[in-house]
Amino acid sequence: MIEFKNVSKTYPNGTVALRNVNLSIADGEFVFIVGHSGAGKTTLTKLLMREECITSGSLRVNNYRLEKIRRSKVPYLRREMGVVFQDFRLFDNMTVYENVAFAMRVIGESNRAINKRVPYLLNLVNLADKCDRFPHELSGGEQQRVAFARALVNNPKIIIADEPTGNVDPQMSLEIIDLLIRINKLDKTVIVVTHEKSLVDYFKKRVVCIGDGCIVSDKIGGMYDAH
Amino acid sequence: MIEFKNVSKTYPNGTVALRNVNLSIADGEFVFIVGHSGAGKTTLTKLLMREECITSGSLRVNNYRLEKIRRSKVPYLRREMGVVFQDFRLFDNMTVYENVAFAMRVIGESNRAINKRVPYLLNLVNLADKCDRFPHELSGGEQQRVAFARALVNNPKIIIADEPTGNVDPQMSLEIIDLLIRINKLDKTVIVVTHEKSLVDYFKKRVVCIGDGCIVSDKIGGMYDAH
Amino acid sequence: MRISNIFYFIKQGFLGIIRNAVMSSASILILASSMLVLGTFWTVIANINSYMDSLDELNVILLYIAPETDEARTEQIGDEIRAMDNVTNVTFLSKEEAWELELQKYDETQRAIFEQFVKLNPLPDTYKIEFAEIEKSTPLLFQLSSIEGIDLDLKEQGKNPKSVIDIANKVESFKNGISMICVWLLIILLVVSFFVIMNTIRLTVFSRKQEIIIMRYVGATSSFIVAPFVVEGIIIGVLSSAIAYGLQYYLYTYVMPDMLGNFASTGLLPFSEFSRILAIAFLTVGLFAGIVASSMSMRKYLKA
Amino acid sequence: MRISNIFYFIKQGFLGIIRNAVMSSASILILASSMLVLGTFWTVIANINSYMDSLDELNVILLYIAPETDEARTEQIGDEIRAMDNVTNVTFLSKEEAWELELQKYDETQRAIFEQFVKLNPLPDTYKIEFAEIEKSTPLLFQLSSIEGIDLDLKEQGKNPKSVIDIANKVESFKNGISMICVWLLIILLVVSFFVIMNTIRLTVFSRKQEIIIMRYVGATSSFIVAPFVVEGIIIGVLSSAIAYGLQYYLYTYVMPDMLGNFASTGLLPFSEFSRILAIAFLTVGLFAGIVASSMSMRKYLKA
Ligand SMILES: Nc1ncnc2c1ncn2[C@@H]1O[C@H](COP(=O)(O)OP(=O)(O)OP(=O)(O)O)[C@@H](O)[C@H]1O
Ligand SMILES: Nc1ncnc2c1ncn2[C@@H]1O[C@H](COP(=O)(O)OP(=O)(O)OP(=O)(O)O)[C@@H](O)[C@H]1O
Ligand SMILES: [Mg+2]
Ligand SMILES: [Mg+2]
Repeated sequence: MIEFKNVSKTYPNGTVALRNVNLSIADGEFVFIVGHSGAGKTTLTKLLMREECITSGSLRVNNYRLEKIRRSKVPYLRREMGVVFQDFRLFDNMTVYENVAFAMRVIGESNRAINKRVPYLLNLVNLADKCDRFPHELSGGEQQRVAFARALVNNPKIIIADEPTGNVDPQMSLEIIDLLIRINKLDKTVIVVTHEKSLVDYFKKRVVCIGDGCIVSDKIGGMYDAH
Repeated sequence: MIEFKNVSKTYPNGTVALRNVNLSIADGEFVFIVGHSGAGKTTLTKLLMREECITSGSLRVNNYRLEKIRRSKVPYLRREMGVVFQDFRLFDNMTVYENVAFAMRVIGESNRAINKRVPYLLNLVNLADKCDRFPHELSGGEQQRVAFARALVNNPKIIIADEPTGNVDPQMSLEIIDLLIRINKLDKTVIVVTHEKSLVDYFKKRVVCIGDGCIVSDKIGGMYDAH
Repeated sequence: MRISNIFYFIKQGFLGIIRNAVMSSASILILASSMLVLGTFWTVIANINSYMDSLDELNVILLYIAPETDEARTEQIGDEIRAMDNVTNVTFLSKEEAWELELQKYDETQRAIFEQFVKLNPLPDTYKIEFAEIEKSTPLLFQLSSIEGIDLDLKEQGKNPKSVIDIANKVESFKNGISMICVWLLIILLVVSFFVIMNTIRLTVFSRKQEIIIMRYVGATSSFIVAPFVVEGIIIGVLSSAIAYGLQYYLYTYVMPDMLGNFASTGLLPFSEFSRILAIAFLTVGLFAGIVASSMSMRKYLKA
Repeated sequence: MRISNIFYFIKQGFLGIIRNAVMSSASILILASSMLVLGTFWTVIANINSYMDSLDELNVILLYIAPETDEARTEQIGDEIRAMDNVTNVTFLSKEEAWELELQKYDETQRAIFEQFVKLNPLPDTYKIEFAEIEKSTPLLFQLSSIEGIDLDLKEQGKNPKSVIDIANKVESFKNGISMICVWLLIILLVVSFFVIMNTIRLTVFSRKQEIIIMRYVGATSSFIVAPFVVEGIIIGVLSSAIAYGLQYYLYTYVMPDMLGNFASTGLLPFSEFSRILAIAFLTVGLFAGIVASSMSMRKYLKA
């Protein structure tokens, strides 16, 4: 359950990235977020994981009210969601395997559970043979897939993917979104920020379009440039 | 004039990223390079700018023979080309304006020339109003466009763009490729690495497809998955 | 906190050191250097102090009894002296004992030459007076001069204790000055070292702030983030102390004696005198720096 | 190299400092601390040395002429002494002059008391003998004892120069030891400081290696990349020296006298004695560290 009520976000330098956003996403929904470059899509995801604080309005994620969450609670909020960052944010000094394992380690999983689940996910994103590499030894698409595996590893209730297909080939893109749709069927909320018109058009899911910080359209089974 | 002759590249960890690549690109050509994730596309561009050395074979770029270029000559080789990196590689501690200006500064341009040309390019990529921002204050697509402006600023003979549209919306993608085509008409060589099927299909240029380190197809007016 | 986590933290700490080799080794070397300077200082001060103690025989005046003084009066003089302020010990030396004591100051050959010139025992009965505070020696000297029955022919007697005291006074004030300087230099060094160490570790943490911030983004609690850094801090601290200790031992045992040349021939204190205190001090500095400094300098990145 | 480039480098150097505020200020502070320690050391050593020089009056023996010796013989004795090895200066003091000299050692009140006990001038004619090397004082002493016509009643005379020399010997060896220790500590400190500084600057450069590598990728030549760092190095060097100098002045003028208490009352050297040498030394260290260290530690990133 995600609920934006009149949310605005102004960055310290004065940029208004979001203004008066009202948006509610039910548990188990699948939502594409589209919009031109600089529209505020990434900002929206940053607010959800409280990387940035909202400037006004109120924002609820599951049972957390983000306008007044205590700092010590933030890690637990973040554990409810798996995020694929637009800039990947991998640990440069950990191998692929460790990058993924770390997310499990953080929530206190046992070594046994980690050793079982991490290889499974690396397999899923086709990186099993590269598990001992460091991020700088990977291609762009491979790094993105590591980020993807890390986001999924803890089986979070909400999955947020910021351009998860920006650096992979069309075939892989389809597979990744397909995977997300399968995950969505397990009653997880999935939010995908993307520019790939073809994907959005193809899957006919709910599409929220942001333009200059405002929601300009919100349609189920929408098309990329339906507005 | 770019000429790969039997070029192979093996990374120190043993990964063979390219094997026996033969490819020649004439001055003024426009080439799309496509291929699955991890195929070796970025490696190819890294060899061109000698970020990595070739393991065997011979590689010529204009008048430089890259298998035996002296280290002190490398900067001059790099000035012959403008590169948009897949991971942007902006200076974190310089503003947008300075990031672009720096590339001119490096080749010894005067302040006057810099003050004239940089705003022109920032305008071209629609970032004139954000010229005083630092990279971390930009959206992903905006950062990519800064990298794009920096690659073009010195009016290089060869332009290499690794996923220049990976983080921008379809409209902006079209515009960027359009711009590259216009630049190509001024007799510049343009090499674009991309995953965007629709773009490749639309522009009907030469398409080189790499698969697992080998060139698997090379067709003029090709389509993304023509092989 | 689970057992598996603890093992993980330890492993992570070691990995952190290895993977950030440049930063870690710089920190270790800077830490060890600082300790080494402190340690060298410490040993030098200890040696100076011990040497100074050997100068203590300056606090002695020899008082000669006039030949015509009888035994009763001589004893009475002893009591008078004992009653004086600042006097700690008074010993009576017969003519013979005094001469013996005097001769003992010379080595064999010197003594032979000396005795050749001085055929007869030229010394009278003597009181050897030890006193506590050199600062108050001048009043004592005049009090002594006023005693009746001592060799009143003060021309040399007066000269003798006076000049000794003169020098003793100088040495004493010099000794105090040196100790004071040493202690203060040690304090300054300590402060500066801590400062350098804190800054070094701050740099180390700073160079990894990206890592710390990403940890927060994947839902790590603060304590989870800090733990491996603390382990790293402990490792760095222990390694630096070990290096510093080893170098200190080498320096003190093999290098210092050569450096000091002449002075050292009077004998440096054995290293074992310092081994325990240095080990404890180095470990304390190392662990404090490693743990406290690293967790303190992380704090600001934990806010993200 | 164009003029516009030079301005650009200078501007870039300043911007670099401001934008990497954490690293720059850490470097500056560490540099300044190291200099401060060196400076403090330097001033302390200089003071100790100057103080030691005031102990030099130990190199003096007073030789009393026997009352029965006539003037001709007295003069002859003077010549004999002058001819001796190690003797640098011989002054004849008449009974009266010797007494005057003796009395001068006491202050007004002491003198009054002293004169009360010693009614007559008790001193004979005297030779004041200054000599160079305290190490060779014992042979000299015995040579002197063998002269005919001196107050052969050696009982006190012998005692007197001997004991002075005894102490003087000690003080001299102590003085040499201290100087030696100081010089070596200074050298160790210098080495350690350079080491710390190099490492700090290496860390600074390391934290910006990404920036350096990207510069290479956009076609910058090595000298173009190094120039702004050199400017930064110069700025860091100059700032640290200025800070160190200011602190040193404050420390020396206001803090040290309090710290040293008693010892300082004998008078510290004025700060102006050091001002020039310290300024030069600090600037040298600062510039060397800033320029050489930063360009050296960059070298390896210039290979990309
Ligand atoms: N840290 C920041 N400080 C200031 N302004 C920022 C910051 N981050 C983003 N912005 C600005 O806020 C606006 C929205 O940014 P956001 O990253 O949300 O865009 P986006 O929709 O994700 O774009 P893209 O598709 O290019 O990634 C942009 O104009 C951007 O310049
Ligand atoms: N520095 C490196 N060290 C070792 N292996 C590397 C390194 N860089 C790339 N590789 C490997 O070389 C292969 C080719 O990588 P490259 O980056 O050229 O792929 P790419 O075609 O650009 O893929 P993408 O579309 O995902 O960016 C990949 O398997 C990658 O894992
Ligand atoms: Mg974005
Ligand atoms: Mg690539």
